[in-house]
Amino acid sequence: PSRPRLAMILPGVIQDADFNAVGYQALKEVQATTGVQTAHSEQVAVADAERVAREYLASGYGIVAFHGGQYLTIVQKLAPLFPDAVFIMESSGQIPNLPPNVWNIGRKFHEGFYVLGVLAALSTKTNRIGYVAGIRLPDFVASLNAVFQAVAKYNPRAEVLYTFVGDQNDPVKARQAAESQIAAGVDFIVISVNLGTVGILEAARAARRPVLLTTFYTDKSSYAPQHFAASLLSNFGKPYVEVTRQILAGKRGGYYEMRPGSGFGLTPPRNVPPEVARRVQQVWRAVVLRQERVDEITDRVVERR
Amino acid sequence: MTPLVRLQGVRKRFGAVQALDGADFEVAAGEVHGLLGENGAGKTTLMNVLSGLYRPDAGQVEVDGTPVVIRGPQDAVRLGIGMVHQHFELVRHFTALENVVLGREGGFLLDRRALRADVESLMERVGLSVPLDRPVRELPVGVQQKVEILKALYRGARLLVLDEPTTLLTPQEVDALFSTLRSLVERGLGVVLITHKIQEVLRACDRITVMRRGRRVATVARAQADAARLVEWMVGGAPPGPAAKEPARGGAALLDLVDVQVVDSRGVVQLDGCTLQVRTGEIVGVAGVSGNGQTALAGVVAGALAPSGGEIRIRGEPVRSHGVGPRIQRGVLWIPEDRVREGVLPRMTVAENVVLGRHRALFPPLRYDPRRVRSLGEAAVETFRVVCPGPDAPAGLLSGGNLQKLLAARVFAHAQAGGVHLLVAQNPTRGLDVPSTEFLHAQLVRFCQQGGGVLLISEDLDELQKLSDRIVVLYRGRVVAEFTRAQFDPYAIGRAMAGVEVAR
Amino acid sequence: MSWELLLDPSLVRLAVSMAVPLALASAGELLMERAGLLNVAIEGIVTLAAAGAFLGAFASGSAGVGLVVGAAAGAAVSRLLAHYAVAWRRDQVTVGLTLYVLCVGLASLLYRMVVGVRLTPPRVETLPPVPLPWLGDLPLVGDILFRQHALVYAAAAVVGALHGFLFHTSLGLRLRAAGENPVAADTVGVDVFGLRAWAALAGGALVGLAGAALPFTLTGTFTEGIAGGRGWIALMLVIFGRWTPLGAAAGALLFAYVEAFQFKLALLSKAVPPQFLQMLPYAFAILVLVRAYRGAEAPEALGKPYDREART
Amino acid sequence: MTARAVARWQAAAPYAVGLVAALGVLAVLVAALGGDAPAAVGSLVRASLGSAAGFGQTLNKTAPLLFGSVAVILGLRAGAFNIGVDGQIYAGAVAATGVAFLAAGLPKLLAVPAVLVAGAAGGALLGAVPGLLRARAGVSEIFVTVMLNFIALFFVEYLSTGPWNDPMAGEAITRAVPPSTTLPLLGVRVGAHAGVLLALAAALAVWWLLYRTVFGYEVRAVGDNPTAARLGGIPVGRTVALALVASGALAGLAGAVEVSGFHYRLILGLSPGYGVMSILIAVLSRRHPLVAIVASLGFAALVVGTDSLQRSVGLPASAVFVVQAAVLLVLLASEGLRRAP
Ligand SMILES: Nc1ncnc2c1ncn2[C@@H]1O[C@H](COP(=O)(O)OP(=O)(O)OP(=O)(O)O)[C@@H](O)[C@H]1O
Ligand SMILES: Nc1ncnc2c1ncn2[C@@H]1O[C@H](COP(=O)(O)OP(=O)(O)OP(=O)(O)O)[C@@H](O)[C@H]1O
Ligand SMILES: [Mg+2]
Ligand SMILES: [Mg+2]
Repeated sequence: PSRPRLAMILPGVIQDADFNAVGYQALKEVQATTGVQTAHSEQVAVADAERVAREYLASGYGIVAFHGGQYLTIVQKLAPLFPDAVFIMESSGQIPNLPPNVWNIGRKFHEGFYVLGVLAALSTKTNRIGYVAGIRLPDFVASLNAVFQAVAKYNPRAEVLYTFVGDQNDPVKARQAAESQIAAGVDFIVISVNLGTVGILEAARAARRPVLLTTFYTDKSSYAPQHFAASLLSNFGKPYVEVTRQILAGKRGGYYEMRPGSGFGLTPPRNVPPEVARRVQQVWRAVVLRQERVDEITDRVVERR
Repeated sequence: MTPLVRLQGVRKRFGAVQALDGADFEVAAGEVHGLLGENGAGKTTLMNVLSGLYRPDAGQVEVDGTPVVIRGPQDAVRLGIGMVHQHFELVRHFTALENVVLGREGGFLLDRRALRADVESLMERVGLSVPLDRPVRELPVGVQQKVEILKALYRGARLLVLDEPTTLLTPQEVDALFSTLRSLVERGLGVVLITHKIQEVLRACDRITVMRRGRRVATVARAQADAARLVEWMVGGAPPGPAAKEPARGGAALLDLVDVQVVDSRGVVQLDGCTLQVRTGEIVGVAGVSGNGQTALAGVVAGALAPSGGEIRIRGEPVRSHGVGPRIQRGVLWIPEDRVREGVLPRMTVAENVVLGRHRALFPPLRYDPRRVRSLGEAAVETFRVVCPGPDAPAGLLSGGNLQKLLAARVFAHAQAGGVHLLVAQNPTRGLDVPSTEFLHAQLVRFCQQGGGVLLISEDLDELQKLSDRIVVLYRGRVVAEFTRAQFDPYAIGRAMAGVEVAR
Repeated sequence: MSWELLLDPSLVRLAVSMAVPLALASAGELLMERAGLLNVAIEGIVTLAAAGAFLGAFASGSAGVGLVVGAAAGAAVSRLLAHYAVAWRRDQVTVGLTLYVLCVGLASLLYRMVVGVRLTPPRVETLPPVPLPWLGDLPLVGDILFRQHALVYAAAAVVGALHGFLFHTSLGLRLRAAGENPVAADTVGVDVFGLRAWAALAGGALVGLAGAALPFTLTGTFTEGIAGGRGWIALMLVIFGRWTPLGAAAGALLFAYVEAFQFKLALLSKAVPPQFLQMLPYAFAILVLVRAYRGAEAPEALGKPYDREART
Repeated sequence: MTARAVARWQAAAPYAVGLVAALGVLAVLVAALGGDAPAAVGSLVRASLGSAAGFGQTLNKTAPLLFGSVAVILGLRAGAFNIGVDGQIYAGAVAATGVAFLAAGLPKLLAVPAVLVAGAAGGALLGAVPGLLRARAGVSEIFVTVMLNFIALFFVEYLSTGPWNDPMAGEAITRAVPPSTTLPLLGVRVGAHAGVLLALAAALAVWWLLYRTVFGYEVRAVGDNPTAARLGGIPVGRTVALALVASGALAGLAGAVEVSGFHYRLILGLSPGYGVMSILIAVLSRRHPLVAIVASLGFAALVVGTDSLQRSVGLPASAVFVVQAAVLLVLLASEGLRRAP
């Protein structure tokens, strides 16, 4: 038969220069490298995703990809109903008992955040590190715990102050949280909000003492070159291309893990002493090779000193 | 002489109702022109066309002999037409002063002190006085009526239209108003006066136009007019004779107020130790200048207000629980004073309005029956000759007098069904035409004959004297005088109303 | 919890700046509501104006142009609302919510059309602080109030001027009359329709300015959902302030303060799940209102289409 | 045909004209944005009504909208503006999910009603707060319901990321509810669940309540003129409060139905603006619960249909919003133009 077409469903708009933009990039990459024809629907609420997916299936798309973990139920529901189609979905890790026609991409953010934590631990002068998150998602709890783990190991005197602002994309709330942290003495903030990031960048600019930041998903250094330390990049293209290839080769289900070295990258650290940058790159490689182990604790915050 | 304003062949239709059916009307400078007609005849509609509120379907308007097109009230104001609305159009959250000066404040900044001085001197000149700094919503409707009149006078229009301005004024205030109107027309203004009180028309007007069913029936000079002819023109036949009330024969006590005190939400004492009694078969009239506690008296008897002191007994039993609902259950009904704000459910049908208050007694909770409501409404509309397209029409569309009839129909339909003992009626005939007034009076009398009692609160001394077995006078929240039928004397009552000490 | 924490000057300083979009938007909404127009498109207008302001500044390189574009966008949308509501007597809530959807879509669409899909989006410079001569040097207060960006001073001026306009000028009296009882105003020759249209233009411009304040004072860029419910909050602040500009502005400060304070608190009280702290400003607002409320004072004709010939 | 029926058809006429005009506007917009206009119109109709699966999804979308709009209508009839439908949907969803977890052992015949009742109770509870505050302290229900929306959302975030979180999903969603607590499907391939039937029943029940019970009469009276209603012996505060409680219960049912019929979990984002859409539908329906049935279906079809334009002609999501709003604006304008002086 002819090559299947691939449709991607994204939770936000693709011009967000963030999570959705990298998803869209992955889609373009799939098209460019595998020749599979693609389409996408953006800003699809969970409540609408099933409908949109069914529309794609009805109009002949053989592969439907969901960019985000919130679509789990829908995949579980639709996969048995459409056994001829293949579904791709994302989650924190390998989901047990998925139907055979589902590809599961597990994202291990926390391993990357561990390295950002090391960078923070080695760079802070006030020994106060901030962590600004949005919704208290398990991924971000795990990432926070990884930062604690890193700080406990690389700079036990440093303290981590963290805030969950309740919204991944509200720059105003993120800024308020960051300002409170800066006022409390923080000089390095690990960011795990999405669009909220711009608010934190403004907080750093407005601060009276230098504040360094890390971001994730995309490289945001151009926003605030002097405040920018590093970014944990997500290249969803890698897993998506790989999974698509496997599907084309006839493997209709499976698990792909995104982690440092496979889908997550680190921009070279900036605005930090060269020895710090070198040390951080070392740790990155160690994490990639699983020589340095990062705990995955998703259900509670474990503060280590 | 060209008339100041001439309306010709004006037609206006609202849905199924032909409110104006080729109406003609004219008013000259230098005259007070009375406009008469049954409730729903189209008087207000015609004047609304003149003041730019309604666009006519057909017809011409001439001012000073030249045809004009009035596209909106602003045009009318520019042409010098001012209007006192039947249902006052006041901004309830504004003070009386702000209402009076609205639209003619002069200057960019609001100079309240200067404006206040202006209005005070106006009040002095025309003999109407209102508290200027209180929000209008806190004023009794009688006072609101005065604000509305002051508002129109303040504007200094060339033509002043007054739509039933006197329904809530005391005789003295009516006199003052009429002499003001007289001095205005002597200065060359024109005045249109709408009223249902034939005596007022005969007293104050130079010419009189009678309307019926949206058309002019006749225009006559005062010299050629007499009461009987005017009424005949209005109704198109002979009106029913007045109702006669036989004196009550001292029945059992229905209502006792002992030393009742009411303090309103602002802490102002409204009733200050009020004591009175109503017995079965009796109509007790309450006279008083608007604002002396009439509203509080009605409210406390009907359950809308809780007394802060004293005792209320209904048929000998002291009442403990207040609220209108419990009071209705004990057989106390109320015709409130402000029909638009307190009486009508404007978007519900006429029939649904008729059953209000009785609905709980009529239907089990889960068995509301719209067909039954409709037939009750139909009967009430028929009995009270409420002019409306039918029982299914939204009540808010009715003319002022017909709204008033609707409120009366509501309580009397309820009374007919039984279990009603006491009626609190506040200005129940306000704005009713002559036949309707007579009909309502007859209903009141019949209610008493069947063993009910009435507390009749009215601004109209004639009405009080005609119907009451006793009249009590309310002054500053207390009963300061009481008159039995034999002692009725307008001057004595008037003195008591003014607070001049009278022996009880 | 210590007083020092509650009265942390940096917290207050931030709250003042955060209150600016809320105060401006509620002032604009209030002006419209006083004239009888309920503008429930406000959240959308804030979003559209933020996009417009950002794109204007991005394209021209000038913050001033951006501010003008933001205000103009707000004025235009509100004027459209007024046209539906006044000339066509459509239900204001229906039209408002529809315009809300339109604005949110349009904001995003314009951004996509101008900026496109990029991984590193552009940004504009945020407004610098402008210390006021000698006031800015006052101890404590100077730093909190008088070393802020220009929009803080502008918002304060707007609130004061609006108060004066509404309650101490003839036009203000007429405008309020149009919102309370349009028949009463109309019949004495007040141009109800015209006043409502003007109130929509001016009020809409203020709401637009509030939207523009977001990129220019807080984020430096436009992001999806930048309004983050602040339009709705501004709508609530009008009720909170009982339809007075000073009351609404006080509410804006209070709300911004509690919101900022909550993040401070979050750093200290780790035992409480963060979501419960995030509820604080909203719960607090209800509590304050319950204590302070004595009867609604909404303009009586608010939200009602005015039809001269309708009797109900 | 009776005069009333004629009047009704005449009232419907501008909508028909508007609909045609709206399709025209749509075509123009799509063409302006570089799309294929005829394809767009075709896709719009097919996606929403033209296929069984499409129609099934339209029905699924109709369910929460109909619940929500009759909830708003009930409040409006009592003179209270319930802006809290979103919050109440979430409250209902929370209660339904909680009870579903507890009801794991029960047979479906008991478990499903228990879940629905819980949803209604959850919504009612959230509706009771503005109800009581308005009745007792005269506090604006608009204000309170909006604030409660925010609060409810944070509470759902707490549950879905905290105690009830499904750790594998990595998102703010809870574990799945037991299969014994879920609503039956109307057709497996179609994918419509029984929720739309419940919503239909709710709309009919609201109609019955408003027009065939004494309470309904009192609600309408209070909404029309509270002062006159009070002087007619109606306990105004209590009536408004009860109406808001019932309104909350209806919205809560929407939440329960979304959980047990559609998501099988509590999800942050369960209500993508259903509150706003419900208000829109309620007002467009002129506050009539039976009209709301048609309007909800029409609105769902509009959303579903225009949304398909992303897929069929590649419009960005934002353009879809613009198209939706434009369609409504044209509808409103066509109605407005007819009645303009
Ligand atoms: N989202 C992104 N935004 C910007 N640049 C990116 C993004 N994703 C990837 N890159 C660029 O591509 C490079 C490779 O990314 P990728 O995630 O594939 O790295 P990796 O998997 O760690 O590398 P490898 O597997 O080749 O060792 C990154 O170092 C970065 O420069
Ligand atoms: N805006 C309107 N909408 C619908 N019907 C109306 C409207 N205005 C007046 N009517 C109808 O037109 C008729 C004439 O009403 P109008 O108010 O002019 O009577 P009126 O002579 O002033 O009576 P009244 O003495 O009772 O005040 C009535 O049947 C009334 O119901
Ligand atoms: Mg993960
Ligand atoms: Mg009249």
